[in-house]
Amino acid sequence: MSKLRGTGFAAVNYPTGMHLGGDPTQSLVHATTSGNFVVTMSSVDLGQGLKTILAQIAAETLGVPLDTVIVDTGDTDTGPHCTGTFASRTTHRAGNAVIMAAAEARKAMLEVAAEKLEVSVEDLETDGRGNIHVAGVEEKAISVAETAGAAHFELGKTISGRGIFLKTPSPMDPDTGESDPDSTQAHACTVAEVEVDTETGTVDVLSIKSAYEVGQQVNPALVKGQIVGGAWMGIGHALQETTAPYYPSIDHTPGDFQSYLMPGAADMPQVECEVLEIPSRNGPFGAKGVGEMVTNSPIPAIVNAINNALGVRIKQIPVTPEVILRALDEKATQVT
Amino acid sequence: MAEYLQPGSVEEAAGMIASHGSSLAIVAGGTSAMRYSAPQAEQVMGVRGLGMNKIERSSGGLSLGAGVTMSQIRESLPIPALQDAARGVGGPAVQNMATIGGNIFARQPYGDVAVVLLALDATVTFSTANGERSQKLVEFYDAGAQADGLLTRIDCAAPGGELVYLKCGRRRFNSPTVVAVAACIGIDNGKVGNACIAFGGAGKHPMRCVAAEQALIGKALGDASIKAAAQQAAGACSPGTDSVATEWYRRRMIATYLTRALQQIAAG
Amino acid sequence: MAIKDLKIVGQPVRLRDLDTHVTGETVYYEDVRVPRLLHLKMHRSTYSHAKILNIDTAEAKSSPGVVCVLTHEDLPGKKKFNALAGVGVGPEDESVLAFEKVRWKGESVVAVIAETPAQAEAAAAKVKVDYEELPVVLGIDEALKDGAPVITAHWPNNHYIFPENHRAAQVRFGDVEKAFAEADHIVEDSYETQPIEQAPIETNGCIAVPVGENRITVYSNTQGLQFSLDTTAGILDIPTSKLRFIGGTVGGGFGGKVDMQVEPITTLAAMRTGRPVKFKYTREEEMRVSSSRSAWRVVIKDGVMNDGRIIARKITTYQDSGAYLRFSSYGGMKHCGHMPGPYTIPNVWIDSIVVFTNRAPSNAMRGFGVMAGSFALEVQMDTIAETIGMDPWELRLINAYREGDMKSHQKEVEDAGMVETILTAAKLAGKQLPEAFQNMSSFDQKAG
Amino acid sequence: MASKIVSLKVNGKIEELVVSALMTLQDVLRDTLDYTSVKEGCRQGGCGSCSVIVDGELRLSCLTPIQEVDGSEVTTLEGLNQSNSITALQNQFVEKYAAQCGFCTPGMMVAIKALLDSNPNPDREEIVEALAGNICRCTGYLPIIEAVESVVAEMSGASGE
Repeated sequence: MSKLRGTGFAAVNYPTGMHLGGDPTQSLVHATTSGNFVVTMSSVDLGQGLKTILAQIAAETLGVPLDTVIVDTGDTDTGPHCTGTFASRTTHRAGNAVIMAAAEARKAMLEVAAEKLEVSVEDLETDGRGNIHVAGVEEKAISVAETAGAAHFELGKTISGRGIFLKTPSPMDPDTGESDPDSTQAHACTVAEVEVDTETGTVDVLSIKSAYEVGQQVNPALVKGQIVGGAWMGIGHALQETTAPYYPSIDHTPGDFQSYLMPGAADMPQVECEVLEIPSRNGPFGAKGVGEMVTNSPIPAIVNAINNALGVRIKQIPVTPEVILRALDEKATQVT
Repeated sequence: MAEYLQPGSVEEAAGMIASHGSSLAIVAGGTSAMRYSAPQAEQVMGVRGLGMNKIERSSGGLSLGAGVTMSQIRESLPIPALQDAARGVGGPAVQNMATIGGNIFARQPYGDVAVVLLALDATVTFSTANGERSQKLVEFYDAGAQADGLLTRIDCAAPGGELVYLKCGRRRFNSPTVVAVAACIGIDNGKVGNACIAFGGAGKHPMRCVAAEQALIGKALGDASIKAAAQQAAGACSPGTDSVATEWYRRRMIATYLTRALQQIAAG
Repeated sequence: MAIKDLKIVGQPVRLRDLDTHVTGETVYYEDVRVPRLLHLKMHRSTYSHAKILNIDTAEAKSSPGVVCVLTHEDLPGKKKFNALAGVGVGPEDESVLAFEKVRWKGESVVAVIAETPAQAEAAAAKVKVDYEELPVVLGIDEALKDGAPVITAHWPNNHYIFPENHRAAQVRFGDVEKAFAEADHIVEDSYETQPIEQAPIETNGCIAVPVGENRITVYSNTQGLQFSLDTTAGILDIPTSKLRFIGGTVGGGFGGKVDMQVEPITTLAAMRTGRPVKFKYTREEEMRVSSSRSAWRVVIKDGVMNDGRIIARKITTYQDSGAYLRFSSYGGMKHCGHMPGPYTIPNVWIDSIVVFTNRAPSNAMRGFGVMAGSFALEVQMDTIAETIGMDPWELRLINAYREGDMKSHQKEVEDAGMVETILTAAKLAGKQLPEAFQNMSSFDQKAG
Repeated sequence: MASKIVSLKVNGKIEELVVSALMTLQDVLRDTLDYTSVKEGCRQGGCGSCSVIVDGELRLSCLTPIQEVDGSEVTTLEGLNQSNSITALQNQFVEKYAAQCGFCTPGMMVAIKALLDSNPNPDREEIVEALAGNICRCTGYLPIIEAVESVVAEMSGASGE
């Protein structure tokens, strides 16, 4: 039994936002009578945690506690437009829309508080714990709840805000391709270590180590979740996944999870990652999109590691055991 | 829409099989039948209630009810090759459901446990409308795996030598089978006295490979005989192509995995 | 607004839906309970390419439990669509329900709506379609051959036609041929990826519920609610005010839930029957019928100097779109915007070609237009390093784009971070780099 | 066509149903009894999202004919919620971000519960083998494995004291 080890790496960039722009997302924010804030959207959470990060962005902008922010999304009768959850766009687009809406609502809130406290708006700040006070004079304060109640029942004012983010469309020049296609770029570099059984062509991914540069992380735990999940999907793409094992033939197209192969829990190596934060100019608090890139860097890293281990040059995915054996066979014929 | 039949006894089940013929699907664990045969069948017969899940040991041999599950094999049978084969079938839930009887009828490349049973030269017993009928599992497959009754029992003698099972899959657990090999080798005076070699994923059914066995019998189990057996096996098998592996790769793995199994036996 | 210190952004706060995920109480579209629910199943093409001679639904209509049967003749609005028509992509080439021709095995032909899923399935199997088989085109090479059978009249040469009658989405930057002549090395290779399934554990589906005032509420697991609403209204030619889409909590997407396949026909079924209708892809449909990531072939020719500088990169990319366009031209353009990767190369030539074949249509998936490009580029980078005998880390650091560099689509690099990311990964992996490389940054002057 | 009355105990409650055709335990749990934690990801036995416990044993409800559980005791995730028997596991899932879209999570919880019932102190190898029938497309499994390891550590720590 002969096993060979190899290491490979890959460096990739990834655009944030729908290609060529023209993909708006809107947000509405309003205070309830008791000082909660409802962020109304129609953006879709695919599990990546959109509702969570929008609540964080709203709470941060409003200066109120996170648990007083309710994200109400997923209804086209009530939620304003969102182009959709794809193209690593939603944190960026929806996040910016929420900042704009929440900033407007904050301004309205502070105006009410200023009126109640009989001070100037410019002197007010929030403590993030549900209070508004005069800068440097914490006793001169009013709670957010009281402010919202007063706005509703005494002053007849709304505490609300509207937000939208649009990257205006930038069509490609048909001849040169000149365009402004994206909002920012995130970066990744993944190092993979593999062990290849040269008799069976089986590949074990021993480790995945990555650096990710994603701008300001809104929620590091969710970023890490994407990185680990993306590494797993990258391993699957590199070694197993295909709907057309004998492309371009359409025979043997898998129709179930037994024949559509993906790695199992037991096939997952440890995933180490370090995250860099180089803020983007236009992202919400400097955030960039991360959800798609995470699959892209592990794939070439693994293929490069296989090529490194075997001294072959495989140029296709998935790298099935058969692909490996045929590459080794070819190498053997070239040598003799 | 299917009618669901639940016979109260093995005899009643055999009668149902006789009267309904091929319009009847038999469901034991359900992991295969509920997908492939039951949805299209006019009648579905559930045999889980027949209690065919006993494991009996006698004079080194085994008698396994057809309803014995993969989990039972893993937990109750101290034969590592059978345990390994059962362990390779699906995940834990599937192993709690899938039966040894179902495994014998499983579509290729499934049927890992049947490969070990072939290497143990097992006998299968059917309850038919005309009473019990037994035959060697190898003969059952050679005759096209046609059942004329309800498979009730699988009997096998103690292994006639060292028994090894290896599976080539595409991931560590719950993998579809590329090929599976079971080899049972008895050494007599330094030479292979008896050899029983079986493959899964190597043809239409799990199969015995006489050509590989012949290449070993009477020879010392060493590099030369192992190489000859592997070559014979690769030539004698007729594997298919599916989404998991091609015929080319399977043929190669038949040789590789038989070599590994025999080397393991030779190493003791 | 001036933010001095972030308090909540940047914190690993709890994922909001997790509390109900772990108790099983999260409500996905099909956990919504509605009374008198009907079920839709699709009769699908059994041929990859065939002329439809006749569609006979008589037996299906009289099957037990069947309430309604829909063919292309029942479509009140468009017979063909493309979900990006609203943003100017066209022509609309995909049949909502097949008529005249089927162009892939699995194409929707007749929708059957019945009281139970099993009844709908049984009846759908009884639809009889007479076909005249046509030659099947599979694979990029076969499709682009002279005289290849034409799949759709819109595309006489089986490739998408980009604005100004271009065969490809293209980038022309500098002069690659001149640079190749000056280069010390030419490194040329071709890379291929097979189609990949998004495989969310929850398959595509929706429930359309009539709610009075001629409105329909659609509970959907789409990745874009308004997107699906607008597409549905457009196909059915009904005012958008008549539709309400509810969703937002989805059992995985990965790009696999932007097909707009289930909502229009289910909405039509609810309108016709006046009852709630559910259409959920089986796992087999999800795997074989729903869009996959397309197959890609990326051909790269690089001109490289002895010192590692890549001075020219010529890329020709083919994307197997399958039988219909869907979002493939978008993916092809996105590919142009991404290539030549995170590197500054003064001469770049890109042709990104969308090819039509008789495969199931492909569409978006995580990293659409980019994944195959990144794969090809990064394996190519290792080949370059080997060819010129340079450390692959150093090769990438030399060429990595710096802030302010000009990209091939003539936009300056902003928010650069490739150099820092590579250096961090090198450290993580224990890779020793010469000091000059360790000190590189995205704010360097680019080497050379 | 002969119909039959099937009686089973689901999450401690006796349910009587008239069944005739090839109906699965999953159909009954999800559609008749509204136990919507029982997810349907494939109906092929391939994803594990419909996992339930039948008479103490982990099973796939999508491949189980309803007639075969006549007289059985069935536990879904709703039942485990009621009995507070997996609170520690649920807390660790939240702590470790062990779900994203959450669709596979109910089946995953039930499968892990079955593992811990039969083996309260599994090592990593036993954990990953026990997860072999449950597919997660989002997380890459590592956070799930970590959550189970943490529960095991908690449990063994508690009993060790």
